[in-house]
Amino acid sequence: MWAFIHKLGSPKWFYAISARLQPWFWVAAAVLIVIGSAWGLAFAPADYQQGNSFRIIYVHVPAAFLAQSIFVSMAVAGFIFMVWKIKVADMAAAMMAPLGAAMTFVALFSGAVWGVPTWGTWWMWDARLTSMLILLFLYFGVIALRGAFTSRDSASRAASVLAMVGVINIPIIKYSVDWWYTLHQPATFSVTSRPAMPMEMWAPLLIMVLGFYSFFIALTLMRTRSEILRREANKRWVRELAGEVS
Amino acid sequence: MSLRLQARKLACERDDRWLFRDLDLDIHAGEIVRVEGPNGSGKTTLLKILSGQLADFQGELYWNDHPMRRTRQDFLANLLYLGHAPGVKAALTPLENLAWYQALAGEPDDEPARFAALASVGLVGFEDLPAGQLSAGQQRRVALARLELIPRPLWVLDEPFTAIDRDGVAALEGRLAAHARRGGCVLVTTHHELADSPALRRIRLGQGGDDAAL
Amino acid sequence: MAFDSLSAFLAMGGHGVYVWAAWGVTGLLLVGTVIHARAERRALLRDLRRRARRAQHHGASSDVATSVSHQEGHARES
Amino acid sequence: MPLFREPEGSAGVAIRATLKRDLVLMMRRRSEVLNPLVFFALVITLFPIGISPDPELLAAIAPGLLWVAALLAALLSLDSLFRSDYDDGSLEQLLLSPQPLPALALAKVAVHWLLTGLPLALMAPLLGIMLSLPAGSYAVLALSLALGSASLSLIGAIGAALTVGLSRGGVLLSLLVLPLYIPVLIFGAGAVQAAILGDGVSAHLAILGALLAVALSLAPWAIAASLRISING
Repeated sequence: MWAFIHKLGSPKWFYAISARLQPWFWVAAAVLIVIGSAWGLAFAPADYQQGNSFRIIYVHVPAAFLAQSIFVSMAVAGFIFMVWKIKVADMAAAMMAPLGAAMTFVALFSGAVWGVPTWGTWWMWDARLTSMLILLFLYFGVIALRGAFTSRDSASRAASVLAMVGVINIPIIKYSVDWWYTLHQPATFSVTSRPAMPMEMWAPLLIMVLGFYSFFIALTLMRTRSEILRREANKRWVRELAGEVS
Repeated sequence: MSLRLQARKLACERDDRWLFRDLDLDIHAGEIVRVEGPNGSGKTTLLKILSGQLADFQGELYWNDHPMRRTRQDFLANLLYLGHAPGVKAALTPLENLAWYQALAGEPDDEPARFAALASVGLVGFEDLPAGQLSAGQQRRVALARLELIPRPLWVLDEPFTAIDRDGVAALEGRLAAHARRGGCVLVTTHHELADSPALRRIRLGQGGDDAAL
Repeated sequence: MAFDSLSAFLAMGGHGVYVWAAWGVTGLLLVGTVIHARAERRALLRDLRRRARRAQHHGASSDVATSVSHQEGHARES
Repeated sequence: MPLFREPEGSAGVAIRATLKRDLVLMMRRRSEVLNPLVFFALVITLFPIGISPDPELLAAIAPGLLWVAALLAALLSLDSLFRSDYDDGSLEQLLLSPQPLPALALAKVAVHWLLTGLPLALMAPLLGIMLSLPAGSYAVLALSLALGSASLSLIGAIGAALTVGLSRGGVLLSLLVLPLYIPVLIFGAGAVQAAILGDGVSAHLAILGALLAVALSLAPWAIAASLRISING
């Protein structure tokens, strides 16, 4: 077990194994997203209340899921880096952050656009949107903190600590925002809390969620491989690799 | 109890450049070890690593033959570190500054000892002035008074002679030698040339500047 | 199929602007991140190749013996 | 002379000395204690000027205004929490003492709260009068601020510790810390709101207390780890 963890932590080994895994995740992401999109956009029945505007759910919910999961992944990677000094974990955390922020933005944007036909306004202080907005600021904080240090080791460790502090706070923030929302807007219709969805509606949603997760894994593998090359550019195996490629 | 600080295969990389590599050190009681090297050769970094402040390095540290990770508390209880910045609060008087250091070190509160320590660095009459009103050299002397006040076997001193006048330099040099004779040990960087003695050893850094991959 | 014609599909029952805006931005961001990741990887590999060529050039012009000892140094490191 | 030392269990002495030292330091730089209070009063003055002097409108937004302004005022003094110790080298001495660093950091945070959060809480009712805050909510305002600002000091100290080594840490500090302040703000302002409406406030105060308990049990370790990172440069 220990040997395995440390082997996984070796950038060279990770570089090799991720090269084999990566294509599968790209294929899975492409297939799932294409099927999910077609099903969600063209085949799923329209919602009896919202009509076709409800089809935004197929990008809004996967993006929102991913936005939260990426932050948790970042914190877990940071923890692994801090405890076992596995640098690949930190590289992955660094590469995830921009995608997480992008997904948070997608969730916010699609939520806001969805608001126009539903609430008749571009922005509503809806509990989910407000939590997403706060999450976006948390992402900005982690990215900015990492960029502010000159020493790479300090940057990595500071970003790890902040991600861990953030991940402890996310449930607290979510809970308090939900509470605040129910207090101020008791009976407003919430776009995503729908009790019973027929199978033709939730199946494409599930496929889209899986597709987004595959996309996240594939992209993170790819960018972590790039980051390995960047940070290990002076190592012998990377130089040899560069020689082979040329 | 003996006194031994060891480093094995110490290596430190900064900005894709090795400051030092494969550095083995063995520092014993009764020694004055002077770390030498040009500017930017990693003297301060080495002292920070050896005093347990920096974690970003490769290699192992041992304190009395135990890995540093496990004896850190014990190590810190035996260490007195003086960095580039004197660590003297400008708004506090020298006496108040020392009182905090005494408590921080776990020593009993002892005002006469603080007066005596300040007297030993030539600060009689300045005990109750805010340290901000003292000169740079005098502030440095307040920091040096800790050497007298807080009995610790291992001294790690980064440029302790900065801003000190000639008499002060001589007194400090004498203090270092006396500490080594008593069985303490001193790790020091300085541009000031220390007088040769059997206790004095030198570590030279900065032949490197090598490419990090080599 | 929930729509009768292509125009009905594009109109989305009058909500076309909103649906397509949300989907479009999402798609653009996904494609954009992939393009960025590919460009990043290509630039890095180009940079590495340049370094490798420079190192070869450097090694060829310098003393053979030192370059051999460098190689050994590498081997011990890894 | 026995030179070799066993670690001594005198953390209490060190904590007391650090408390005393920081209190003395702050009392000698009184302007640093007064600045957040003046800032608080100024911000509260701006709102009636910027919005409207209508007492009813002001009363409606007073709980949130007072809380937000107090939160920003507390944030203002956060950057200096470790900054001067970092600049003059006492921070590295603090880190090298054989005492538990989380406890020493907690002592510093306690002083920050005593001289920032607590005065702000005591001053808030005065400003409440200026905003025609309805009677019956003044005690809750002060109490919720006193309780909440302790959490703010603890959470903020993590950010201050992370940014103390950076030359331009101030703006970044607010970016890191403000999102984490939101739960405290929600329940703090909520408590005052509930008091105005005549609802029970004990639930709000209990949650503020719970937040403080969580912050107290986790933040000192995060602050200590962050200080160790910052001292590395």
